[in-house]
Order: sequence, then C-alpha cells, then structure tokens
Amino acid sequence: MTWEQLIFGVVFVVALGSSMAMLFMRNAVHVALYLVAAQMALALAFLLQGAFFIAAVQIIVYAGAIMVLFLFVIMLLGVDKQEALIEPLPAQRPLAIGLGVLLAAEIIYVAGKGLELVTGAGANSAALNEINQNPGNVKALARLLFSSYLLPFEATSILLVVAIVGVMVLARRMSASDLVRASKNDETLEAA
Amino acid sequence: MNSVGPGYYLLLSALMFTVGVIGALVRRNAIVIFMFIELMLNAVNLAFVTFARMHGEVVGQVIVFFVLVVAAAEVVVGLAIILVIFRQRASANVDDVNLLKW
Amino acid sequence: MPFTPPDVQLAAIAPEIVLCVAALVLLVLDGFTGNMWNRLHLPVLSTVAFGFAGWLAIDQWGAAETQLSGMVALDGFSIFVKVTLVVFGILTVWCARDHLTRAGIEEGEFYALTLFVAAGMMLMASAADLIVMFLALETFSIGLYVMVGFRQHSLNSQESALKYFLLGSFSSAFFLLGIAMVYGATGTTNLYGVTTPGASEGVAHFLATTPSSGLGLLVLATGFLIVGLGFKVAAVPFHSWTPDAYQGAPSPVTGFMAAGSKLAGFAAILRLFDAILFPLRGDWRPILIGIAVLTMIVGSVLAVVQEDLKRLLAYSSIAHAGFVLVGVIAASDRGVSGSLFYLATYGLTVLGAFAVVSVIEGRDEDRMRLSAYRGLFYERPALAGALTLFMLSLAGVPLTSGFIGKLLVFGAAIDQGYTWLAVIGVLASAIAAFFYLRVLVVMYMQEPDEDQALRANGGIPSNAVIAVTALATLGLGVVWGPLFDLARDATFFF
Amino acid sequence: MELIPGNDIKVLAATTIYFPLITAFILLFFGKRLEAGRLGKRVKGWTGWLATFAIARSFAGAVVLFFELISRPEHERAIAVKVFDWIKVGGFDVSFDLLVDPLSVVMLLVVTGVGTLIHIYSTGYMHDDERYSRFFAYMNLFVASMLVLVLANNVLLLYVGWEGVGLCSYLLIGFWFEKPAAANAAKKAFIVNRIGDFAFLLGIFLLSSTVGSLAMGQINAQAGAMGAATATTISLLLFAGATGKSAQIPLYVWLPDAMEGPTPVSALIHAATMVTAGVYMVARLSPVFEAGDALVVVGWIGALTALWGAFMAATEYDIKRVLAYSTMSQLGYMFLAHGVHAYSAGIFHLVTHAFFKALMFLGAGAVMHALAGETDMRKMGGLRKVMPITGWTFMAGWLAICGVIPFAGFFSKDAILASAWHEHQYALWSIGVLTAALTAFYMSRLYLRVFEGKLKVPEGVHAHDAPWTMAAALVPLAVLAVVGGVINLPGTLTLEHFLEPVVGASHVPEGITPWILAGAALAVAAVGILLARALYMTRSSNVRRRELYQRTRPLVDAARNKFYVDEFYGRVIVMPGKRLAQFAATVVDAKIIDGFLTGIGRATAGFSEGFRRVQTGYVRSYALVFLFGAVAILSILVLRVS
Amino acid sequence: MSDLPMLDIAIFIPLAGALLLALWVPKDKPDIARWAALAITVATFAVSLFVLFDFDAAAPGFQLGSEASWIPQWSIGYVTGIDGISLWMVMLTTFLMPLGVLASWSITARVKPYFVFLLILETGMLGVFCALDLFLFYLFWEVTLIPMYFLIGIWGYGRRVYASMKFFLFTLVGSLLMLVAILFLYFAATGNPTFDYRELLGTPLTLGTQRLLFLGFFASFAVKVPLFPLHTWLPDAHTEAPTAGSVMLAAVMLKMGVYGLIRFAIPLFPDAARELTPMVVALAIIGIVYGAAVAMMQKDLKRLIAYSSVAHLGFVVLGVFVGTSAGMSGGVLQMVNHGLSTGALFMLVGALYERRHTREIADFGGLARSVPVMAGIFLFVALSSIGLPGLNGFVGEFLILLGTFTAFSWWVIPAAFGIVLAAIYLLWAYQRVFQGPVTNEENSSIVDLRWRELGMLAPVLALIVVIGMYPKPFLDRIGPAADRVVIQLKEGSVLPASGVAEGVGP
Repeated sequence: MTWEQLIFGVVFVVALGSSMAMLFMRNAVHVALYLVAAQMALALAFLLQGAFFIAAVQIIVYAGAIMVLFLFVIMLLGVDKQEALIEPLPAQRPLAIGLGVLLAAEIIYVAGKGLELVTGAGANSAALNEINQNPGNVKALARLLFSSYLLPFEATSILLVVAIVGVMVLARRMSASDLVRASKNDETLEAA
Repeated sequence: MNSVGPGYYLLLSALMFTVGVIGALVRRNAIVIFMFIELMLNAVNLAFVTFARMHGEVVGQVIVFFVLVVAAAEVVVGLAIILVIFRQRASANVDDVNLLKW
Repeated sequence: MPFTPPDVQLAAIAPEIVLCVAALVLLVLDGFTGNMWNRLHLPVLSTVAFGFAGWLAIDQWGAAETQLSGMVALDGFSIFVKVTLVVFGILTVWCARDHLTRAGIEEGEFYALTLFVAAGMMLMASAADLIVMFLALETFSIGLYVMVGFRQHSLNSQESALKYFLLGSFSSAFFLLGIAMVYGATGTTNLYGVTTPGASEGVAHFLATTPSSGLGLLVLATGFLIVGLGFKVAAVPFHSWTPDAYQGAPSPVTGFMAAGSKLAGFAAILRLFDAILFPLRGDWRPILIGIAVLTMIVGSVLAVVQEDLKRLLAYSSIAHAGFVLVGVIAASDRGVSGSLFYLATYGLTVLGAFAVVSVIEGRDEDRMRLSAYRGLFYERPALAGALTLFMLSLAGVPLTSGFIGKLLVFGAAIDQGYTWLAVIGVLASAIAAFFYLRVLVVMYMQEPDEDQALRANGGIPSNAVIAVTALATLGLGVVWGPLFDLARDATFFF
Repeated sequence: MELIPGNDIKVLAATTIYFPLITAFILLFFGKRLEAGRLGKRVKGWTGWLATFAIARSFAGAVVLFFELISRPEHERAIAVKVFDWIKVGGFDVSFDLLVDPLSVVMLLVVTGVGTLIHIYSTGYMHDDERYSRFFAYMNLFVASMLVLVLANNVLLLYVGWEGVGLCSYLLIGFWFEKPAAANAAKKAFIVNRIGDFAFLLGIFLLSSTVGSLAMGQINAQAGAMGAATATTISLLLFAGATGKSAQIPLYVWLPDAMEGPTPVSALIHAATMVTAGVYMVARLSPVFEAGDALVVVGWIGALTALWGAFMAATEYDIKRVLAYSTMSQLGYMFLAHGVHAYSAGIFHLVTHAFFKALMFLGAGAVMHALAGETDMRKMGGLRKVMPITGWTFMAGWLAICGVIPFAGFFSKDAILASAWHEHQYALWSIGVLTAALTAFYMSRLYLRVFEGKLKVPEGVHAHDAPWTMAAALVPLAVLAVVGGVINLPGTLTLEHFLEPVVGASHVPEGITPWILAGAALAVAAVGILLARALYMTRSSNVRRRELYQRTRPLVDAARNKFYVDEFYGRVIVMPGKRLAQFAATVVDAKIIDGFLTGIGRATAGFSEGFRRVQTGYVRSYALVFLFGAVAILSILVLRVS
Repeated sequence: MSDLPMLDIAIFIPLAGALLLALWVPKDKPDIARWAALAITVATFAVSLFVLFDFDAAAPGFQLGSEASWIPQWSIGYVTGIDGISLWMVMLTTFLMPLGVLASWSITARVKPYFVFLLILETGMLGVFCALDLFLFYLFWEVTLIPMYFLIGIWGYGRRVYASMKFFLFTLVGSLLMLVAILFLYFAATGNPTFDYRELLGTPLTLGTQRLLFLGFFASFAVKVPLFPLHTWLPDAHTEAPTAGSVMLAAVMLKMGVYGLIRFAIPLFPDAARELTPMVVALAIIGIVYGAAVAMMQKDLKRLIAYSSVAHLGFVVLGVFVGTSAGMSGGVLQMVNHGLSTGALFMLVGALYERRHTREIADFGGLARSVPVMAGIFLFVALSSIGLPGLNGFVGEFLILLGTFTAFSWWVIPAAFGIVLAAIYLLWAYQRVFQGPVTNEENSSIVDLRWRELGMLAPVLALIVVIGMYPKPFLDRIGPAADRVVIQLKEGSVLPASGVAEGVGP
C-alpha cells in the first residue's frame, strides 16, 4: 500500500466524516469548523492529484478568507443560536435523505461506467505530471488563464464587481423613510 | 505514483455532493444551508480536478479556479441578504420566512 | 509550450463591454452627483449605453464565428438575443425610473445592476464555452438576487431575495456538476472546439466522433444541464421559486426577470440542445417533453385561483416557459426561430404588463391584488386598455403578438410530428385564458370602489413604456413578418 | 269553346284568393284605425261589410268560373294556371299554380257562398265585439287560405292552404283569448292538427320521392304505377293528416273544444268548410287512394267516427257541442262514402252538409244571442214561438240532417248508403244506417227540446228573434237545406256527372234496390225522430228517460264523458311527454350535460386550489421539489443509458 | 360600382367607425354615439347592397373579393371572396346590425364602448363570412369572440359574468383545436405550405388524418352552432346578453358555425365528412327533438328561445349534412330564416323586458289586451319559426326535411316531429304570455311597441313574408354554391392517389 493510498484513505475519512458531521452540528460555528476541516482534506486531495496551485488557493481563499467571512456573520447573528432538532416540515428528512442517496447512487453508477470509457484503466496522470514538471503547474495554469481563458478570467472580475455593488446596495443603512416603513413590518410579522 | 484510481476521488466527490444536498434540505439556519451549498461546490471542484488528472491536463484546475471566484461572490451576496433578513426578523431560520406562498 | 497571447477580438463581446463600462461610469457618476439633477441622467445614460451596445451588436449581423479562442460565438442567434435584451433593458430602465421614485428607493446602483445583469444575459447568449456560460449565468443571477431584494424595507422583497438566492445557488451547483461531467466525458467544456493550443476539440466534435455507446456520462451531464437551465427558465419542477420571487421583487425587476432571464436561459438551452447536443435528442427530447407538458399544465392550472396579479403573472410565466419549450422540442429551424420570436414578443408583453402593475401598485404592495383593479377601465381607460391588450396577448388571442408566438412554436411542433403536444399546449392555453379573462372581468365588469379613486398615476416614462409595449404587442401581432424574418435568420454558428 | 281565355281564368282564379287575402291584411293592420275613421263613425261596422264584400266578390268569381267550366266540353274542364314560381331547388320545383276543375269549383262555390252568408250573419252577430274588425280579418284570411287549399294544383300548395286554415281556426277559436278555455282550445286544435299535418308532410315527402313531382295531375297520372304498398303508405299518411283536419278518430278531440270560438266561426270553419278539407283532399287524390288498399281504412274510420260522434251527440246537453259531434259524425259519413269509392257522393254530402250544418250552427248562434250566450239545452224550450225565423229555419236544417225526404240530407245520405250497399260493404252500410237513426234521434232531441214544447228560458233574459242580418243568412241557407238535394237529382247536369272527370263515376245499385234502401233510410230516420219525441215530448217522457238511463247507464255516462278519450290521451301521451321533457330540462341538461361540461372547469379550479398548497412558502420544500425533479430526470436518463 | 372592392369596404366600414367612435366621440354624449353607430351600420348595409347587386349567381367559384399578400414568409394572404352561401350570410349580418343598434337604444350606461364593441363585432362577423385564407378566417373568428364577451359581460343581466366566461371558454377550446388542425393542414398542403383555402382544397390526406382534422374543425364549429351536447353555453349567453347581443349571437354568430362546416369542414375533408355523416346527422336530429323538449319546460322566455335555437340549428345542420341539394339549399336558407325569426323574437323579448324588467313567463299573461300589436307580431314571428307554410321558416324546413327524406328516408320522422314540438312550446309560451286573463296588474298598464321598435321589426317581418312567398331570388343564388358543396360531400375525395394508408399522417 503506497503512501498515496494511505493519504487518500485519510482524506476520504476526514472529508466525508467532517461533512457528515456538519449535518449533525446544532451550532453554526461547529458546522463552519467542520466545513473548514473538509476543505482542508480536499486541499490534500488536490495535492494528491497534482493540482498544487489549486490546493494552495483552496486553503488560502476558501478555508481562509471565505470561511472567516462565514464566521464573522455567524458571530454577528449570535453564536449561541442552537438549531432545534425537530423537523417542522413533514417527510422532509426522509425524502431528502432518500433522494440524496438515490442521486449519489446514480452519479456514481454512471460516472463509474463513464470512467473506463474515458480512460481505460483510469488516469493518464503521466501527462499531467509531465506538465507539472515543465513548465510547472502554476505556469501552465497561468498560460491557460491568460490565453484561452482570458475572457472567463475577465468575466470573473465583472462578477466580483457585481457582487460588491450588490453588497453595497444590500448592506446600505436604511434611510429614515425606509426605517419608518420597515417598522410597519413588525406588525406583519406578528400577524404571520 | 497513481495507485489510487480517479474513481475513488469521484466517489468521494459524489458522496460529498450528496451530503451537501441533504444538508441544504434538512437544516434550517440560512447560513448553515448556505455552507452546505458551498460544500456541494467543493465536491464539484474535486470532480474537476480529478477529471483534469484523468485527461492529463490542467484545464480542469483552471475551472476550479473560476469556481472559487464564483463561490466567493455568491458568499458575499448571500451573507448580505441573510444579514438584511436578520435585521428585520432577528432570526436566520428559513422556515420563518414564508409570507409568500400558494 | 511557449506562451501565445490570444489575439484580441472584441467584436463578439463589444456590447457586454459597453454595458459594463457604462455601469461603472454610472456608479462613479452616481457617487458624485448624489441627488443632484432629478436623476434623469442615470436612465438617460443607461439608455445611451444600451443603444450603443445594440448598435454594436447589430453592426455584427451576419457574422458567424467564434472568438476569443472559442469562448464566445458571434452569430445571428446571439445578436438577435442581444438586441432583444437591449430593448428589454431600455424598457426596464424607464419603467423603473418612475417606480423607484414612487417606491422611494432612488438608488443609482439599480441602473448599474441592470446594465451588469443585461451584460451577463448577453454573455449567456453568446457563450460558446460552458465555463463562460456558467460565469455569465452567475453574473446575472447574482445581479438579480440583489435587484429582487432591492426594496430592503419590504419583507416580501427580502424574502423573495433569500428564496431566489438559496435556490439559485443550489441549482447552479447542479449546473456546475453537469459541466464537470461534460468535462469528464469529453475532456473539454468548449462547445464548438478551438484551434488555439491548450484547448481540445469541442463537445460537438466529440459527439460527432464518439460512438453512441460512449456517451453515458455525457447523457447524465445533459440531465444536470437541463436541471440548471430549467431552473432559470422556471420550468416545472424547478419553478417553485418563481411565484415568490416574482411577487416580492419590485415590479420592473419582475418584468426584467420574466423577460430577460427567460430569454437568456432559453438562449442557452436552444444553443445547447438544439445545436450542440442535437445528436443526443433521442435522450433529452422525452425529458423536455415531459417537462414541457408539466410546465404548461401546472403553470396554467395553478394560476387559475391566484388573487395577486403579480403572482398570477408569475404562474403564467411558468406556463409560457412550457410553450417555448414546445418550440425547443421541435428542434428545427422553425422551432428555434419560433422560440426566439415567442421569447421576444412575450418579453415585450410581460414588461408592459408589469409596468402597468408598477403604476397601479403605487407605494404599497396590497395594491397588487386583483381587487385593486376593480372597474379600472372606467377610471383609466388607456391603462386598462393596455393591460387588456397584454392579457389577450398572453392568452394568445389573434391580432396580438402572443398569438403569433404560439402559432409559430405549435406550428414547429406539428411540423415535426408532435401534433399531440400542440393539442396539449392549446388546451393548457385554454385553461390559461380563464385567468387572463378574470383580470378583464375585474377591470370591466366590476364597479370601482370609492377608495380606488385615488389611484397612483404613472409618470411619463412608465406611461411611455406601457404605450410602446402595447403598440409592439399589437403591431407584432399584425405585421410580424419582419421580426419573423430576423428570428429565422438568427441562425447558430455552424 | 271557351268564354274566357286562359289568362283571364288565371286572373279570375287568383283574384278569388287575393280579394279576401288583401282585405284580411288591410283589416289586420288598419282595422282599428278604419273603425275610428270618419266613415267608421258614420257606418258602424263597415269594415265587416268590406270583408263581406270581398267574399262576395270571390263568390262571384266562383260563379263565373263555374259557368266557364260548364260551357266547356267535359275533357277541357281542367284548367291549370301558374301564378308564380315558388320553391325551385335542383330537381325539386314547386310553383304557385292553381287548378280550376269541377271539383275545385264546387268547393269554391260552397266556401265562398256559405262564407258570404256567414259573413253577413257575423256583421250582426259580432256587432258589439271590441275586436270586430279583427274578427273579419281572420275570417277573410281563413277564406283566402281555404281557397288556396281547394284551388291548389300541387300537394305542397294544398298543404299551404291546409296549414293556413289551421292557423285561422287557431286564431278564431282563441278569438276571445281572455277565456283560458278558449286559449286552451285554440292551442289544442292547432297542435292536434299539427300532429296530423306531420303525417301529411311525410306523405308529401314520399309522394315527391316516388312521383318526382307534387303536381296533382302527375301524381294522379302516375298513381297506378307507384305500386300498391307505396300507394297505401302514402294514402294512409295523407289520410292521417285528414283525420286531424276533419276531426276523425283518433284526432277528433279538438273539435268539441273548438266550440269555444264565436258561433259563426263554428259554422264556417268547423262545420261547412275547413273540416271538410280532408274529404276534399281524399277526393282530389282519389287515384292514389284507389291505387292502394287504404280506402278500407278510410271507410272504416269514417264509419266508426260517424257512430262514435253520434253517440256523444246523443248524450250532450250543450247545443254547440251537439252540433260539433254531429259534424264529426257527418264527416265520418263522407269518409265512409270515399271508403266505398263514392267520391261524388261524399262531395255531395259535403255540400248539403255545409248547407244545413252551417244553418243549424247559425241558428244555435241566434239562440245563444237571444239567451245571452246560454248553451245548455236543458234551460231552453219552445223558443220557436218567440223567435220564429230561427225556429223555422232550424227546423229545415233538422229535417235535412235527419234525412227526411225531400230535404237535402236525404239525397246525399241515401247516395252514400246506396254506394256502400253496391260495394257489398254491408257492415259499413249497417253502421251507416244505425248512425242515421242516432242522428235523427239526437237532432230531434236537440230541436224538440229547444224549439218545441212550452217556452223555457233562463230567468232574466228576454228572448227575441235575431236581427235582420242574421236572418238574411239563415233564410237562404234554410232554402238550400230544403232544396239542396236537387243538384244531384237525375237530370241535365247532376253533381256527380259534373265531378266525374275528376273523381270518376260513382255507381249505385240498379233496379229496385235503391228504392228499398231509401225506404230503409227513411224508416230509421223516422224511428229516431219518434224515439226522441217519445223521450222528450210526451207526458211520460221523464219516466221513460229515467228507465232508459237505468238500462244504458254505463254507455250513457261514458258518452257524456266523451268516452274518456281526452283523459286517455292526457294520461298516455301528454303527461309522460311532459315528464320526459321536464326530466330532459332539469336533469339531463342542467345536471348531466352542463354539469359535466362546467364540471371540467370546476374540477380545474378545485385542482388548482388544492395544488397551490404545494407552494408551501418554505424554501426547503421548494428545494425538495427541485431535488425530486432532478433525481427523476437523472433516473430516466440512467435507465436509458444502461 | 363593381370597380371598387365593395365587399372589403363593407367589412371594414364598421371597424373604421368603431375607431372613429372610440377616439372622437366624447364620453358624455351618448346620443351622438347612438346615431353614429346607426349611421355606420346603415352605411355598411348600403354598401353590402352593392355587393348583392354585383353578385352573379351563375359565376363559378368566389367573386367580388380581393387578394393581397400579407405575411409572405408564411404565405398568409388577405384573401376575401363570396359565393352564394356567404353572400346571404353577409347580407343577413349587415341587415340585422342596424336593427341591433336600434334595439340597443335603451342602453344608457357606458353607451360609447357598447357601440364600439358592437361595430367591431360586425367587422369580425363579416370577415368570417368572407375570408378565404384560413389564417385570416381564424383571425376574424376569434375577433368576434372578444366584443361579444364584453357585450355580455358588461351590459348583460343577472349572471352576466358567468355567462360571458362560459361563452368565451367553450368557444375558445373549440377554436384552439381548430387552430391545431389548421396548422396541420398548413404543413400537409401539397407544394409549399399555405393557408389559402382555394389551394388547400383537394390536399390529399389519409382517411385517418382527415378524420382527426375534421374533428378538429368540427369541435370548433359544433360548439358555435351549437350542436347537442355542446350547447349548454348558449342558454346562459343568450339569456344574460343584452338584446342586441342575443340578436347577433342567435342571428349571425351561430351561423358562423354552420358556415364553417359548409365552407371548410366538408370541402377540405370530404371523405371524413362522408364517413362521419351518420354521427353528425344523428346529433342534429337529437338536437332538434331534445332542444324542443327542453325549450318546452323553460320558465324564462329568453332561455326558451335559446333552446329553440338549438332545435332550429339542428335542422340546419341536418340539411347541410344529408348531402342533397335540397337539404343544403334549405339549410342555408334556413340559416337566414332562423336569423330573422329568432332575431325578431329576441327583439320582442327585449322590448318586453324593458317594460316589465322580467323574463319569467309566469310574470306575464293576458298581455294581448294591453299590447295587441306586440302580441300580433310575436305570434307572427313565432309562426314563422314554427314553420307555417307561406312564411320563411316553412320553405327552409321543408327543403331540409325533403332532402333528409331522400337521403335517409325514415330518419326524417323524428326530425319532422320536431316541428310539432316547435308548435307546442312556442304556442304554449304565447298562450302563457299573451293570452288568458290579466293576472298581474302591472301587465295591464304597459305600453305597446313604439315607433322605433316597430321600425326595427317591420323590415324583418317583411322579409319573413317575402322569403316565405317568393324565395326564388334567394334559392337561385344559393343553389349553385350549395350544389358545389353537395358534390364535394358526395363525390369529392382527397385521399392520396397512392393506396389509402390508414392512421394519422406525418
């Protein structure tokens, strides 16, 4: 049993385990932490598959920035919120789980079939390693990004701008008139 | 050194995606739901990377890069929306949010 | 493998660029001017931008190539969609112009977002690579999430935003998984294939070369793509968000969503299924047929008992998605052109309808209930007349554009031998006619209440929008030849 | 040689119709205004005279035509004139053309002649009625359509007149529409006739499809060729129509009720003319009837109706109803005549009957006029003393119908019985004789009770004789009733000889037989009269009546209740029909059909109302639906793939 | 005169008038609207008279129409033209419309829109009868729907909304199915797809296809006629509609259904028509008897007349489908007759309603005393619709029954019995309304017909007599056209030359 298999075993257990754990954590903070764990594990999986740069980004951007943002918000909304375990919607849980399992089964089945069709015994990671040796993972990525994938790359910038503008709009402090009208909402909520 | 076939990675990705789906359905805290959606995206990322390795190219990794950006953008906006809701209702429970129905 | 910088061809994305630049300019400008001159410069500027973008698009009419290393297709199809979107955009802007004032949410960002969203939709239409498609989709979705939630103070608006957002990102995860599978199956996300180094043959080529036995993964991917795009066009069973989002959003935004995101979504669907995945039609046709039937029936039936006009229109938009799907299923030139025609005319009509709604609803939301329209004809004949026209068009009564749209899509279906589908379609539209008529009943056959007397009065812009859309609805119902020609010539790349 | 060229004959024939018709419309539209007009103020009721004049004019025309005909050689006595095209579609072509031949002329004379007299009578009788001019409008309309009927040269045109007279009888029976009874009677008359006409129409269809034309000439010419079965069917269908119009079993029920109308109407329409349309029609199409076996039916129906009517007449107390039943019975006689191929005899009886029955109706009218509308003969008696003219004239009619020699009725009735005997239809003959006896009885009963014996009038009325206008009508009719028989006396021109070219010769037994038969007829008549006298005029008559009643109680009671025929029809046809219609209206239409069709809509609404709940408003259940859809799609695809 | 396209002018005068009315006449001047509407409709009638005179009965095919390309991409053209059948439909429409306007004089609320809708309706109806392009035809067909919907819904009585909805939806479902059939035909057309009726004639179709398409058209027309059992929208619509609405509905719009059958359903799919004739004939006969039976039991005068329409239209359809020239001509003539009689009846009932504000038969009685003229006219019209010889109704019904007899022999019996039933329900109604003693005091004081009402009834009565006594001019013009259709129904086969493949086509 090679190192890779060993590491993959760990990755598999941690990733899946922690994501399962997310299901059962009643406190949002714990959920977030387990998500971080899962993402760490994924980063490891990326490494194993020769996606060095992405692995780094995964840890820095995702587990770092994004999750921190999550935690901020959670804190803002109050850490001590415990989510009740009772499910108000009838049959939501069983159906969700049932359908989910079915979904997984289908994906795995077809993906499994598709796999040997795509590449016989599996990956020709040789080619990938080739690229990773020369010009090297980052370089290769960069070249693609700035040649073929230039447009998407630029598009992302627009995407981010839109997001920023959106947040500006949403997070704007309400104007006086807004507050007046918003106060009326409370009765509505009482009623509801 | 590739004694672990892509199939296993895909298996993992599929399972995580499913967990994400289920979580998004069974949890009630908006933020938590949202985190599960992030989990789904992560699972897809794993799939991309795996496929990239299968095809012996880095295109898949490039895509993952884009997905990360998208995820970031979504998170920002999403959290903002949740915040707005919370301001009004002092609750992030999505089940409370059902004035609009039928 | 040396680095070869891509030759920069901006023709394909010129309109998008223009819109984005305009949006940025507008943001800055808004920051400076604040509430100076009565906020006319924003819509004017956006209109100019739209106009310029439209002109740039039209300028390319007749081209048929992929650009930017195969990321975007520059073809009649995308140009038709873009120009249509330009029109929608302009109408939305001017309709919003009044609405924002009435609703007291004067924000420059609104126009910026409109422009961005429009740009995203355009990109969606011309995307020749699934990644680009995904990014475009996300761009305009995120934009729309925000616009839906634009009326911060309104619970409904917030709620709509949240629901739309959660489900939207949920569905885009599925869409993304679909893309991943396509990538896995074909080794590329590019539709047409490119020549530049580092990118492989396109999906189309793969389909052409691979034996059908080797397509399992791709077929499954098709399923996920249907799910993701079906959500955008509000096809049953991915429609649930529609009524709530439509109801809560500011009326102009609702109109824009109904018109624009449907068009963008269907543009993607048409390109993907009727052009690229055409060889797989044996696999996706049955599914789309099922979805179409469900969509037409559920949309029509559920609308029957709605009391809130916006919600009613939301359900009706679901039904209309079904009708367009009939054209998609036909998967022929007639089908594509028919769908395009349908989407364009439907967009105009529905924008007009929501413009009327936004005028009537004034400041508060309870004015969106049908009861607020009692005897409207006897107080605002013109307004009621316009709404009547829209309703009849949506119901598919002759001499309105809606009828022609149905004629074209059903005709395409019959042409392809799907007569029974057309029959289901017309039966559904018969059911639909019922609730459109209900609106007329309220406006004409009930006496206005006293308190209705002080109805908000639409400003010049929204009235203009209503007038334009009404004229378009009527005109395209009578002389629809030209638009039909355009739709017919709006062919795909290859 | 002809006195008048064909074209003038056309004009003449047409004008006989036009005059009454136009007058009718003038009076219909402007009657009230004319009454109110200057002339109206000076001469009260001049509109009536206008109408009378129109009829008289037609009578004159008829007379001219008559002489025109006899001036011609026999084989040229059928003149067809075409007035204008009517219905012309593809092969089917029916035009408005008239036939002037002996038969039609005879009818013409009767209709216009009797019509004129009755009009004169009416000017007096209806004098004080508020709808005076309307009355005459209807009367003229009636005469016009009757003339169309008799002059028609094709069956369809005949049908026009046929329904036209039906309409007029409807209008005139319901003339006093304020009386529900009158309104009902009118409706009943029209509908019962419609039922007959329905059959008649079918007959027409069969005719036109077999003959290919509806022209009288062609039909009669091809009658032999059409085959017995078809001919029988046609004849029976047409005859069914006749039973309606001429009040024969089973469709006679409308006639008694029809007495709700003004008496002149009863006289003209329900005695003299309209009801005889059936008789005329059978005679007109005699070749068709001859071609099949329908005549047996005709004869027997006629005979039975004769007897049936006589029975009911014998027990009825209402003068007019007695006369109505008698009319029915006499009509039966005529059909009996046709049944034994004695068409001319039938027509002959038609003519004489027109005279005396009209006379008696008018007499009855005069009586009612005198007794303030009283019609119950039990409240009357000895009226001849106070109203001699009426009395004497009525007596003439009475004797005529009883068949007392030498009154008109004797000859015609005798001719019929003789023909029956000659045809060896002894059953029919004996029924005829029996009927004759009954006829004599009930008529005497009527006459004696009303006019003889000691004076009896309802209290408070001062009985007086009729005004001169009425008398002016009664007297001539009385004369005709007395001497009417001569027209068929063997001599220069007998009626039957005159009619021969149309209906063929009628045969009577040779040798002594006719005299014996005549004697028999006279004998039974005498028996009837004496019986009546015994039962009503002698001191002990009351006792006898009671005894007789005891013995024949069930029969008499049944007869008094019209043998419950109306009830029977009501129970068996009308009620179930109504129930069925009610069911159709309230259950089938409202519940089942409409329920189903609108049910679809309601179901949709309910479906919608139910299914909107799926839109719970919980974003998570939306997601669930979403997921469900996704999984469903994927499953399908997976199944396709593997 | 014939150098001008009189027909098209006639079609569009009302529309132009409607626009004029809508834009120029002020809301608060109802009288102007009334007189304008009257003038416009009269003008239309005048123009249509030119059409009548220019019409040449001998000429084969369609005439007096015009032809213009409209949407060449779909080879849709503006093609109009009339033959002996549509001629009388057009005349009927233009003739009755002014009377309808007169009947609407008593409309006091929202006068202007009322007449606007009425005028649009006229254009729609005329278009239906003149269009020779299926697209154009469908267009006009639907266009008639909207104004009638509003007329019933806004100016109707009682359950007007329900009635109008029912009317609209019933008709819509039918016509949408027809639309599918039309489209199918469009693509099935030999050569390049076309909507042109004259080119579509003789399009070869398998019997199965024909059957389906025929049913598609039939669905639409049968609802409109209305044929049992699709008639239940009619009583409601008739009853709740304002007088003019009922008149137009009964007199013209129902004819649109029959006209459609004659013009399109039969000639385009003769084999299917021939095959399904027994079914249609059976339905028609059921309609005759059933309609009469139900009419008998109605308590509402208008409902009664409505059901009588069901019966009468049964006659018409019967005549059309028995496939004899007598039946066909009779059917067409009967359309005119029914238009006149029933139109007049509705006018009379409307007049009654204006006076007593009720249509319940039970509320009347003995009216002949207080309103003799009205009573007389009512009786007269009733007799014409009973089919009294000498009046118009008889000619039509006789020809129809004659045709039925020659083609279907004894099937005629139930149909002919219909005329007995007709006599029963109409005379009974007449008796209950006009005869007998005056039970309700209000009835003794109501005023008789006014000059306006006499003016609008007089022409109808005149025509009733004219057609009854001298139908020649009508039948002469109808004949050739009718015979053409009969031939199509009997001989015309459009089965593909190469062996008849069963089942649905492409």
